[in-house]
Amino acid sequence: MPRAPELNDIVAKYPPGKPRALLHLLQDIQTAQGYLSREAIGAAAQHLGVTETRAFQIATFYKAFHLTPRGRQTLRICTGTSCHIRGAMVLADEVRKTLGAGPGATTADGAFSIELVNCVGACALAPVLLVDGEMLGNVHPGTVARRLKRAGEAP
Amino acid sequence: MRSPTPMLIIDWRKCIGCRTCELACAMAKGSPEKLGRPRIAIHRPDDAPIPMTCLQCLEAACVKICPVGALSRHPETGAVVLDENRCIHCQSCVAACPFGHISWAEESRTPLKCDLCDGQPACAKFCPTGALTYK
Amino acid sequence: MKLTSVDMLAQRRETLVQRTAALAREVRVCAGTACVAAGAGKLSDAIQREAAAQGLVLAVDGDAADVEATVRLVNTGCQGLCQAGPLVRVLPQDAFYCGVRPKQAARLVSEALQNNAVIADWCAVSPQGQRYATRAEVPFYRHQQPIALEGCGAVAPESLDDYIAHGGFAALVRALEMSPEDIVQTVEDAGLRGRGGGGFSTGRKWRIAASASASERYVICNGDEGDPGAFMDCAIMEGDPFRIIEGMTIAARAIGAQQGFIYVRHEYPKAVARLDKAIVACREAGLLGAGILGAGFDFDVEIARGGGAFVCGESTALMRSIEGLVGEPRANYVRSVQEGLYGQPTVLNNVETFACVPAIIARGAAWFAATGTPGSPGTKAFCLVGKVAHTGLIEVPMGTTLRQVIFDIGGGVLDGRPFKAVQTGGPSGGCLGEAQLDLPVDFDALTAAGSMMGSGGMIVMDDRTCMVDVAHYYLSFLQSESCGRCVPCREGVAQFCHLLDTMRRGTAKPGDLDRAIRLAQDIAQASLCGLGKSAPNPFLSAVTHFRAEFEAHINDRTCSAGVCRDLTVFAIDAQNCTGCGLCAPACPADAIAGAPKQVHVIDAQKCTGCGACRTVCRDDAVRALPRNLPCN
Amino acid sequence: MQLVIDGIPCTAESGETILQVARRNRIDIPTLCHHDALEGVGACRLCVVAVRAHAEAVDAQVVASCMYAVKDGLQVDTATPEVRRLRQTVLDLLAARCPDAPEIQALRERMGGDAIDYAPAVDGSKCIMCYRCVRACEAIGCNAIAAVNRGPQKEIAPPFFDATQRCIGCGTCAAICPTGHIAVTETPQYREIWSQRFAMAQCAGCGAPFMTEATREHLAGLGKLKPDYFTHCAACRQRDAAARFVRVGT
Repeated sequence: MPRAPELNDIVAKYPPGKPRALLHLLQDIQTAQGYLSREAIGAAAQHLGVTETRAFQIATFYKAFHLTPRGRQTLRICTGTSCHIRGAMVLADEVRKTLGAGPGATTADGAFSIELVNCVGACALAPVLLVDGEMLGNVHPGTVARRLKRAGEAP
Repeated sequence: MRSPTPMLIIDWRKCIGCRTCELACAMAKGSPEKLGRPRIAIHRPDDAPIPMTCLQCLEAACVKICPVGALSRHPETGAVVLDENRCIHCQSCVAACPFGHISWAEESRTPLKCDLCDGQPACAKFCPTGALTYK
Repeated sequence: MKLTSVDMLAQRRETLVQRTAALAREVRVCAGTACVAAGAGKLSDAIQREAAAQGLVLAVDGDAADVEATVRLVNTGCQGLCQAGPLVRVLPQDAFYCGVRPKQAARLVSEALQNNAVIADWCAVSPQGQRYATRAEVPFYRHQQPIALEGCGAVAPESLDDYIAHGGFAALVRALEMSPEDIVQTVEDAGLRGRGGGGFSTGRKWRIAASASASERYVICNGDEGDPGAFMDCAIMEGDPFRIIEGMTIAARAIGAQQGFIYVRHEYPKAVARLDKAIVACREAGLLGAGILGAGFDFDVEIARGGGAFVCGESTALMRSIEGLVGEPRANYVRSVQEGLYGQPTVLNNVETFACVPAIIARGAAWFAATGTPGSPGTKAFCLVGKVAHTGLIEVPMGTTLRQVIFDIGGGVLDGRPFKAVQTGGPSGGCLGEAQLDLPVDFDALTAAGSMMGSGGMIVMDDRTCMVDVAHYYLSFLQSESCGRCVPCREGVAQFCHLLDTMRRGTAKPGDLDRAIRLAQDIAQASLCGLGKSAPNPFLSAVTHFRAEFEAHINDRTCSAGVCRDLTVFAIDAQNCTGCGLCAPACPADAIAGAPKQVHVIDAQKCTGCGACRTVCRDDAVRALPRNLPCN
Repeated sequence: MQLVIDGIPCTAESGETILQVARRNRIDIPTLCHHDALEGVGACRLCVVAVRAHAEAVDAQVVASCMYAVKDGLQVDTATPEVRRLRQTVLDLLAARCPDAPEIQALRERMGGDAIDYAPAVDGSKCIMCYRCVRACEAIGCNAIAAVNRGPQKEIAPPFFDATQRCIGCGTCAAICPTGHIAVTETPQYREIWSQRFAMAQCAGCGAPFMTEATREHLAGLGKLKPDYFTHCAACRQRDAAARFVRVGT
């Protein structure tokens, strides 16, 4: 299992017994592993000297964290106000139709995890989709499939 | 060291096992309609009756263990009393008393202990033989 | 190189300015979020390749050291007109080009950079066909006045040298010469009000923190820009990070703090990276850490990353989050400026507020107060977005009217549709209608009108925006962002959302509007924190200005904007339809039939009312009709 | 310092809350999340009152009396029409969330106001999110449960919604819950709480179960007590003590 040493490496970057670092450490773990496993939350809590109860509470309070494994790519549908009034929810429907999975779900083939996110700060390009951080602006329902296909092919 | 406040003194040799103290306590801790649960009990080890109730220990284990400071010593009576509004019902005090003097009332989820009836203990008042005195 | 004295900083600046002056031209490629999405990164690479191919030596970003270089290329932060990216600005001519593609790099290099020419056919054009030879002429920029955004779009965000060359840290030098009391007084005299929402006097806040007795004090920069539809702070953090550090350091000097935190939301990874680099660079240069610029003054800054919780923009929740706790607010009966982070006096201002500070210290209180209105001096940055022709990041003097912002700068409503409303202040603010268009942007004027300044989102809405839907949108946002601690916000907002949803679905009952208004008032009164207290604002303001629309949803079960799906079916206007065929593939319900060049038809039975067809139609041929729900 | 609550002049110490002062003066303010022993959270908002800075002040502010520290000269009204309405709304909202919690329905009837029936929760639990259990668990030193998730999805749970070593099965959370939301199953052999099963310690004297094994270990671990306290139930300990008493006395 390559995961275990990796987890230890991330945890070891933080000085032990410093509870303030919990949010940062969990973010680093998620960046490396894509989600927070029970084992990872436990390791983070133990290292920083906080209870598992609090670590789990933090992991469920902040939306940045995922507690289940993610798809290979993350498709984010921005639901900022600008995107909303320019049709973000229509896009969400179109994504569901195209990929067979809607917000909060991962496609059956594990290619995409789909999420709705609060404003990503690209309001001028609304509505916006993000595929693994690559921003697709001014997406209209007719082109969702094509643009997702192209983004999916990107290395 | 002599306590500055009166104490409930048990002279078990004078106890005849009539259980008046239990009834008096139940009445004092209950209402006219319903008896309360007594904080005193007559035990009969070796057949001799002996009234058992809280000794109001100076170094009380119950006070020490209470996580929220709900048990404290009454400044006037010297009794260890429970602030029911502060009690979180954890039963630590029930566990802590080495003499088993705190019992647990499941129905009200509260620990039961003698509070010396605010300085007028009913048990002593009604004890017919002087086995229980308050002085 | 460590700058151990004020003189060393001055010498450094002198050297840098001389080197920059030796360069003939500067080309600024916008590397803001929107421009990058539009291909600005590829454009910048292409310019560098082309320059190399054409034998032009470029100095890139902060790297001004190459003495051979004659032209400088800067990948800047957001330049503002996001919708038209990638944006390119060439100095000293101040030529301004929109939508420049990588394949145009060769011409840019050969004509604009080698030959000093303005490429006329790339210049922005007015609707009347007039070419704007310089950026200053472009209406979008003409009415603006940048203070907080001064460096954003101008400096190289990752170069401390470039920031210094642009006059960076001159304000800090001034501040080191001043007494802390003088700094506080200057900020107070400038009349700077917090740009994050409430508009509390920054100087007064600093004064309270400075006068509170404590061993430690903190300075926090709130970069948790949670308002959906706002990205001003993001732009500043990405585009001019050193300015924030300078502003915070001045605040620290004023109140006697040794430690600062910048709280940045996790949706802004680039801002985190930029700030991180900037902090490291400042430490290395002796501009952060022990003995800043050789003066007996220590201050350091740490980044705290948010975890995706809007409520963490609330000051007490933000502080808990920095402490590594769940970001739940506490009742605000104790002021966090007195008992804030770790129970110590804490000054918390947002990004834009700190970005104004260096300018105020460098140029004086009177200079700042001369702009804007008496009650709200200075300028305000806004994100002008939504259904507006020119979307982007702007900064205008306080007192500019909404009409000027939307029509003069924004170029009016998108596609020439009728203006309906403008939303300011995000989920805590409100919607204003046509009648409020001449309202000046000013903290007090907006509050009096039932909205608020907020952090600066400005969302323009046209006749195809439904106010019930917008109110529901904000309330459902707040529902999912409520921390869940207190009953009125957790349960009340959810019920409120449900009531608005029934209006959208045509199942609301008469009297529901009054119920919703009462609930709104109760939530505002009884909630624990500012988030809950302001949660009903978007609804209450919408009801004030668009009551008839709510009533139409409840009583007639119609949505005139054609947004509420359960109340709407779409039909094609045969007069306008050109049979272009765009709508049919866009329909998620496969409800549209029609041959090419023939009038298309929507099957009303299949139509889900989503409006995708109307969104894509270029000929204004799709009409929203009431669905005529059966009586319930 | 002096303040006035419902026209009654009251004396208070700095740092006291309005609620403390009011209750000491026998002025009733209803509460749900408040508990005298636990740190205030201001969650239920049932205890709201209207305050004015001084007798002449016109503007009243609504505050949670359980959190608001008294100030000299403060004028408090605990039952203005507005305050009553806000309390009614709080109870209406909780009643919709917890249709099966009789305590809430009873309180709501007691208020006797103009009640509104909001849409009932689909999967209504009896939990009103008062955090009493969480705070009590913290006071005991276990920290086995916390509020997880956020917003309307917030609920009280042990980490990972699963069995945890931190829980000792003491049952305090269930005992302190005002609505009886936390389910406890008791048998002579075990106690089940938060879907976790705990073996009961049997009294060495009478054989009756008297606390969970884990609670026994926890209390011993606190180091405040001798381990041999924990072999017998309270009744048996008292009986044994009586026997010792007799022997010492004779």
